[in-house]
Amino acid sequence: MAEVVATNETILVVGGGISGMTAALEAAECGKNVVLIEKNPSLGGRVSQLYRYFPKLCHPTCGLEINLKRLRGNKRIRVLTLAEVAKVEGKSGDYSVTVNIKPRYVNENCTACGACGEAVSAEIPNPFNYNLSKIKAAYLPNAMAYPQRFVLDASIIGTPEADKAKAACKYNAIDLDQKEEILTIKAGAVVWATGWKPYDAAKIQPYGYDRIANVITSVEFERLADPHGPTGGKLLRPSDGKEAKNVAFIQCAGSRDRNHLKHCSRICCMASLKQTNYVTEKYGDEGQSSIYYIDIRAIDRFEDFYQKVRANKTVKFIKSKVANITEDKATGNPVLHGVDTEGYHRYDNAHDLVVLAVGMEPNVDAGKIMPGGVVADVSGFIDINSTTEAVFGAGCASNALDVNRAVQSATAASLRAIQVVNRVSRAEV
Amino acid sequence: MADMKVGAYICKGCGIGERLNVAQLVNIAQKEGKAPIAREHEFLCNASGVEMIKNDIANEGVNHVVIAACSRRAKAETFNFDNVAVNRTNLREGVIWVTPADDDKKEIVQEMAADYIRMGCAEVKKMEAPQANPNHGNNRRILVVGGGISGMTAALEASKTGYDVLLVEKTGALGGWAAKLWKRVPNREPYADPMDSGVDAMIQAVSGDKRITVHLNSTVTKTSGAPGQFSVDISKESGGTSTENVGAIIMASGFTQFDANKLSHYGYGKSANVVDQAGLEELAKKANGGAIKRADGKEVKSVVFVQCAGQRSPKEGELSYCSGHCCNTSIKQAMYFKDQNPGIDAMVMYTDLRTPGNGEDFYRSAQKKGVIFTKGWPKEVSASGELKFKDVILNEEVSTTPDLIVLATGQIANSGVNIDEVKQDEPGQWASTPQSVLNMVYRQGKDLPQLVHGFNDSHFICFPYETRRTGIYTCGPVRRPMDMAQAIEDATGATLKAIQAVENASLGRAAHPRSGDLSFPSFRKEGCTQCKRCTVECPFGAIDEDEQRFPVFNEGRCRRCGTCMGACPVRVISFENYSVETVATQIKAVDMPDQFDEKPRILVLACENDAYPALDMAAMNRIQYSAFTRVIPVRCLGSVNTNWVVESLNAGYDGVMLMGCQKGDNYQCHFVKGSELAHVRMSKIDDTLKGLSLEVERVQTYEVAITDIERAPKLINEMAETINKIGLSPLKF
Amino acid sequence: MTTQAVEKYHNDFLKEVEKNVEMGHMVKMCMQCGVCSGSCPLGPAWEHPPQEIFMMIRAGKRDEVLTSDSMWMCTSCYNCIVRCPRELPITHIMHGLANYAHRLGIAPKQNPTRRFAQMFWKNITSTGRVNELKLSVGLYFMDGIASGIKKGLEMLPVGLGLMKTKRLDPMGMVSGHGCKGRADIQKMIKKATEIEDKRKGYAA
Amino acid sequence: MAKKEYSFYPGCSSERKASASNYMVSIESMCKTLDIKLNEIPDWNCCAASIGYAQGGELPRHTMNARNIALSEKNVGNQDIVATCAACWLGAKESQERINHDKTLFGDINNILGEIGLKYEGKQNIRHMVEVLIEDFGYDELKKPVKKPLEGIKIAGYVGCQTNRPFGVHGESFENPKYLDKLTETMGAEAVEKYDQKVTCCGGALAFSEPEKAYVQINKIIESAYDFGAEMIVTPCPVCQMNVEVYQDMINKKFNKKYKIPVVYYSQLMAVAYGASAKEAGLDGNVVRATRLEEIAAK
Repeated sequence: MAEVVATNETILVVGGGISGMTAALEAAECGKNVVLIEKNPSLGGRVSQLYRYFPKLCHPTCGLEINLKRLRGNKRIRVLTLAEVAKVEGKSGDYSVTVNIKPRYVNENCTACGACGEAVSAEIPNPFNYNLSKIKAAYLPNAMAYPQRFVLDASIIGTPEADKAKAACKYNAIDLDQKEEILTIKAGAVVWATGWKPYDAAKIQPYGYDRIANVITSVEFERLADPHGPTGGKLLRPSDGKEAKNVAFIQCAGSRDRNHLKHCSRICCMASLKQTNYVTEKYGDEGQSSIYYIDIRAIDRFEDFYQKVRANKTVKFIKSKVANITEDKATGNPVLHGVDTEGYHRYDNAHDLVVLAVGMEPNVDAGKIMPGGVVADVSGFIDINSTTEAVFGAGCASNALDVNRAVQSATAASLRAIQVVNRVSRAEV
Repeated sequence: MADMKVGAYICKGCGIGERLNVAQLVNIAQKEGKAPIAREHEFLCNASGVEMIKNDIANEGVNHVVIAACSRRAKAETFNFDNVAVNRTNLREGVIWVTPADDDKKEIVQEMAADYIRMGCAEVKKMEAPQANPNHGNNRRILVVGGGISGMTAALEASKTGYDVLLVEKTGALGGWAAKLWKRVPNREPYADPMDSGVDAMIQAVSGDKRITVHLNSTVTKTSGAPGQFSVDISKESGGTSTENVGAIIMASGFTQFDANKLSHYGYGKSANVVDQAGLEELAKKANGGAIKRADGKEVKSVVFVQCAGQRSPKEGELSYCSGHCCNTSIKQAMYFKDQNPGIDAMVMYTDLRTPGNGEDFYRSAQKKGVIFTKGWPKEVSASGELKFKDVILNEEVSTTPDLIVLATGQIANSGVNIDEVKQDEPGQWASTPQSVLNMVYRQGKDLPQLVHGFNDSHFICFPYETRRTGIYTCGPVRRPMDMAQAIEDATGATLKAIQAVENASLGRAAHPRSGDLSFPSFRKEGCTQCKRCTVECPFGAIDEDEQRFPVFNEGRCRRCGTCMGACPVRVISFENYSVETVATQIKAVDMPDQFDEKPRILVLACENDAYPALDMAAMNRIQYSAFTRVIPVRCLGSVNTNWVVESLNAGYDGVMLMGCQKGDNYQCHFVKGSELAHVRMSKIDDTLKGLSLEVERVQTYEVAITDIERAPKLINEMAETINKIGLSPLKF
Repeated sequence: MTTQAVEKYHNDFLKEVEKNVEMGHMVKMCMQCGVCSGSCPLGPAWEHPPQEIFMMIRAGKRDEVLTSDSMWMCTSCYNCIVRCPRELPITHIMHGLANYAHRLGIAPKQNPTRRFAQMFWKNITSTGRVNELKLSVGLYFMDGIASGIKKGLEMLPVGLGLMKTKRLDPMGMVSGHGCKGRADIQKMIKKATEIEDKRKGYAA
Repeated sequence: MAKKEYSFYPGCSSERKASASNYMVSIESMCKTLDIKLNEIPDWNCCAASIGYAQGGELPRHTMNARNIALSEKNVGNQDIVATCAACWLGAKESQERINHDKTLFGDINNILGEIGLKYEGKQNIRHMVEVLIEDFGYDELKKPVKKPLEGIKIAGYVGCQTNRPFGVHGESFENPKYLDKLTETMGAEAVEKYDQKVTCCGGALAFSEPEKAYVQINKIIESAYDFGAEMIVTPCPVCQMNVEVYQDMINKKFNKKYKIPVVYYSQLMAVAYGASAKEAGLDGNVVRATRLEEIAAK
């Protein structure tokens, strides 16, 4: 399946989220050949799981559609999904990258007609919804999925369920014999855009994410707010499916904390400010949001957005790092305990739902990419100023960034990669 | 070009064959669509199907292809044929997935499919495979305006990529604001101490770079042309102007420090004890690592930094935004004192301390060095230098009298003239303006449009570099307030975009968002009435006017949205593969039932970027809408010519729906103004409707987001319901 | 020890704390999040919770801090320490402030914890080990005989319960436990106190 | 030779006729079963606990602990120091950590100890008994000697503060440590897993000086145990044990309650499960008698 033509003038982009897609597209639109690899079955990354962006409150899929259109129309980009880098060897201008490709069990014949999904009855937790719902084990990852091709979950391979899927496909698109493949790809430069992961909220023990049903994370809240998410866009809390009208947002959940992530994740203040809008969007004046914060970091023009939220009377701001959360036994309401530090006021505030604005952890193990050559800062982000290899960190693999800045970073990384392959091609002329 | 030969290929896969009478569709393609070759295929997107089409192109002379299968958003790479006009007729997402499979609906569903075949064949005949704009430039040199950190970064990065650079700097030296700094905020581990700004090394690198030509004491006094072929006048302060050609422009004109004299309540200008951050840099430079002294010579033993001075302020004349860098800058400056003498008292008074990312390390480092941070709201500074403030934590009105108070004031963009406020000179009477950065000879104004607060930022979250002037990119604090690290990253990205612009220009193709589009607008001058709508409405300022007020198209600047085409009352503007004709012919191709058939027809003109994908995804979720609907995707709602609406009403359509992106401040239109303009144009359609004795409800314009997967079909069904209520159009015959 | 007037929002008092208070050098690291204040089990009993005390130190509120009985409310539960995002050893700083205030003689005289702690120290340093009976009796009688008897009577059931289960030695006033090397212990404490007093400027 | 040997720091409350003397009794029984030999530090002294701070400065307090550590080094320097009392463990461990990371302090300490002929190195691990049980034995090993599973007893695991914070038991959460529940279950009893006051402070030494404030805490701790159906509370700390047990009558008066819930040590559970008599398990030392345990012990 995977025949990949690549030379030392090719740019390899690792990660198919918004940063990786941007880096790949920008390079390709400068006339460079690109291989874009993504570990999930489809492109789009974490932003595609967001309901809206701050500060415009527009939808991430809108930009994704444009990027996919650019991608579909550009013959210079080769996309490999379910692919992960195992090893990078060589030197600037001449890398050889080993890539493992997991079987999809569905080949290019797939038309995304959906017949296999109908035939299969087994369900798996839906990762697109952070496992808050289930999806058939033969599935299209989401409506915007690219490639628009189904996936068979490995858990049904070798079971009658897989046979049912195969029998349902008229186009000979299901190939149950696919095996993991190992490819070696040549590249002159690499853009590393593997993005971020939400900090494991269970580690923030005082907040009881692992014990209190109605304590959820900000990324999960995005899925709740999304009309195409697990609750059909209703803000239903996990314990009893009741509408959550009084929502608390806890900032720095894992960030700016020597016990967890010591960096500031930059986006969380804005994300929570945005999410208060979801509460207002659903309930108007009946909704109630409370933001518990240390500093509201609405940098530069984002200040406009902050001031707008400040003007919303249903949103309260409490300068306080919440000490801990307990659960009211009778109602299941999380109760927040702490001190409002502006003048010292103690509180024990009950809310319907608590959203932890979880921090951004780089989804990178820089030390393993090219030990010594690719350098991470102490938070684990790729430090472009100290990295000596032509492996360029981009987006949230290189810093805690909002989408806009991640795209800027990816564009810059793309240019750095182009410089390397241009040097190679000039040398070869 | 050879004679036109249409090949229509109808797929039977994914249930199309079961749901529709494909033989009849083939027949329609042949008879009504006049497709000499019309074939059906069990599974068109597989190798044999594609081979069949390729074979017809190669051996049968087919050069206009109708693929009647799935949506244009599916299998795009599979049905990608060079040098032929291709129509994607959407029978899957457009017909069988949005209609019921019931037997009693079979007839109307088949009619829907048949109409789409007719429309597809009609459209493809009006299309030509686009050939690149022949009037393109090949200049690959990059002009960088501004010699600060951003501009120097851009110049060096472009050079490193192999491109020549012209760097124009207004002052007599490179370095900009950064050259005035004693030290900079660190950009690497351990993010603990101020570090050398690196400006000198950068200036040397620029000066020694053979690809970079530097013009000091110079400004740009005229910019004209288009990507790949800009012409710029560079004028020296001492007089003398040279004209240079460049392919793309990077505007890195930086910022001006907010005038602290406006902050007299903080004692600036009144008390020698008060400086702004720039003033402190001066003092620090003068101290050169020794004790920092005030202007009056007193050694500073205690210092207070007042954050957000004249910023984040609702007050008239002050800045409402946050300048982003100032918290880190004050931390750095506090370290100037602490590093020199740990005994000095240094306090930063803030509302929200904003040190994102690794800035948190820098903050901690300052605390470790003994810098004190107080959440406080400053009230005023007396002439004696007493700072009154509210300690927000202790909830007290208090005061302190340090030796020095540093005001952290904000950045104001050097964005040139505000073209929304200043009218452009008339053609033939154009003259340069000293306030302007680029002095563009563009119909729509001398500088880039400003977004907000005077910054030339992009509005797009996903596409920060998309300025509204193709081939001209901003970076650094002229785009939005920022620090040095961000400016360097930003300038590097902008350099890529400039390089991309010249590469695209040299191939005569479009830039984002219709990247790679080879089509370009052309107009019939004979028909033009010089109404100027196209020149005014083009969101990208691509169209100038000659002295007779005829439009002058600069294809290289064009983004191919078709807003001009939608604007043109006399329909003289068109693209090879997208024109008033390509859509009008589809509208006409629909087989209009007569008045007594009780089969209404609803025309939906849907933006291909958002509304059309929303309808597609509705189909993927099997959400149904009226089978009386006929959807035509458009490049942007801005390209919708009201003539299409009038034509369709005359043709007997019972309802017309326009679906575009969100407009207004938070517009989501990829072409900035397209949706807005369409709404304005359509607001005037009511008179037309009344003139035709039609109910105004028959024509509606909507803002539809790509996520409106449930709502878009619902809107269609509501229109069907409305028509049901008000009855079919009387204009059928 | 100098007790100069403190200029508000200058760092004199902070510097004094850094020099003389256990872990005082960490006070400046506080970022006013308040997690310590919210985590304290006796929180409501604090007139000034820890994070506020840190701000008061920076603001130069020397007397208000040192005469406060807030620090004396610390139960040494360490909740604040483990939750502090800046790793301030808050428990120790509170102990340190209390100790400092006590040593300066400006700690609240009547604060029962201060008196108990003082007694405790005397108790353990005299023999090297705790004499629980002496300690409790001392505690009840610290406000004089009358109130001591009253408290003693109140607590009598508790004491009896412990005695009945052989967990309190009724003879403890006279017998009691102790280290053999109590002289060594006293010597070493004396020396340690000397060194510390000298270093912190308490020495006469 | 015993299976495992440790240098042992029993602490003041463990002494005969002191408040945790019954804890010590049960520890002895438990260790016998597990074949643990505890080598008591000769002439150990008080750890200065966390209330010594008012009069005792930093250095004197660290000196107290340093003496114990130095004595241990001299006696059995190759063995880990084990404490059964939470405060003793914490005090010693904290001093060790501070001294080892502060060169001045290290120098001071040796200077002082030198005067009484001791030397401090600080190389031994200082561990709480529960760490020994969990890490050196493990739940499976601890289950093996169980002769009389404590079937049917619902026990709330009250961990308290000082075994839990700031050091805690490796792998356990500060907010929701589970080791007591696991030990309880290992002994065949039923752990009240939802018990939500397991790390609430009992007031510590302030139960003496600020009893009213401590009672509020203790009330919470007991109330939740009742709410979740516990018949007994188990704890690893002498201060917790005493505060939660002996003031129940006072609290009943103050809050109008009818508490009478036994508060036992984990070692008492273990001793009984391992077949010890009530006396061997120190059950006669409980003010609120743990009758269910006594019944099992009597079987």
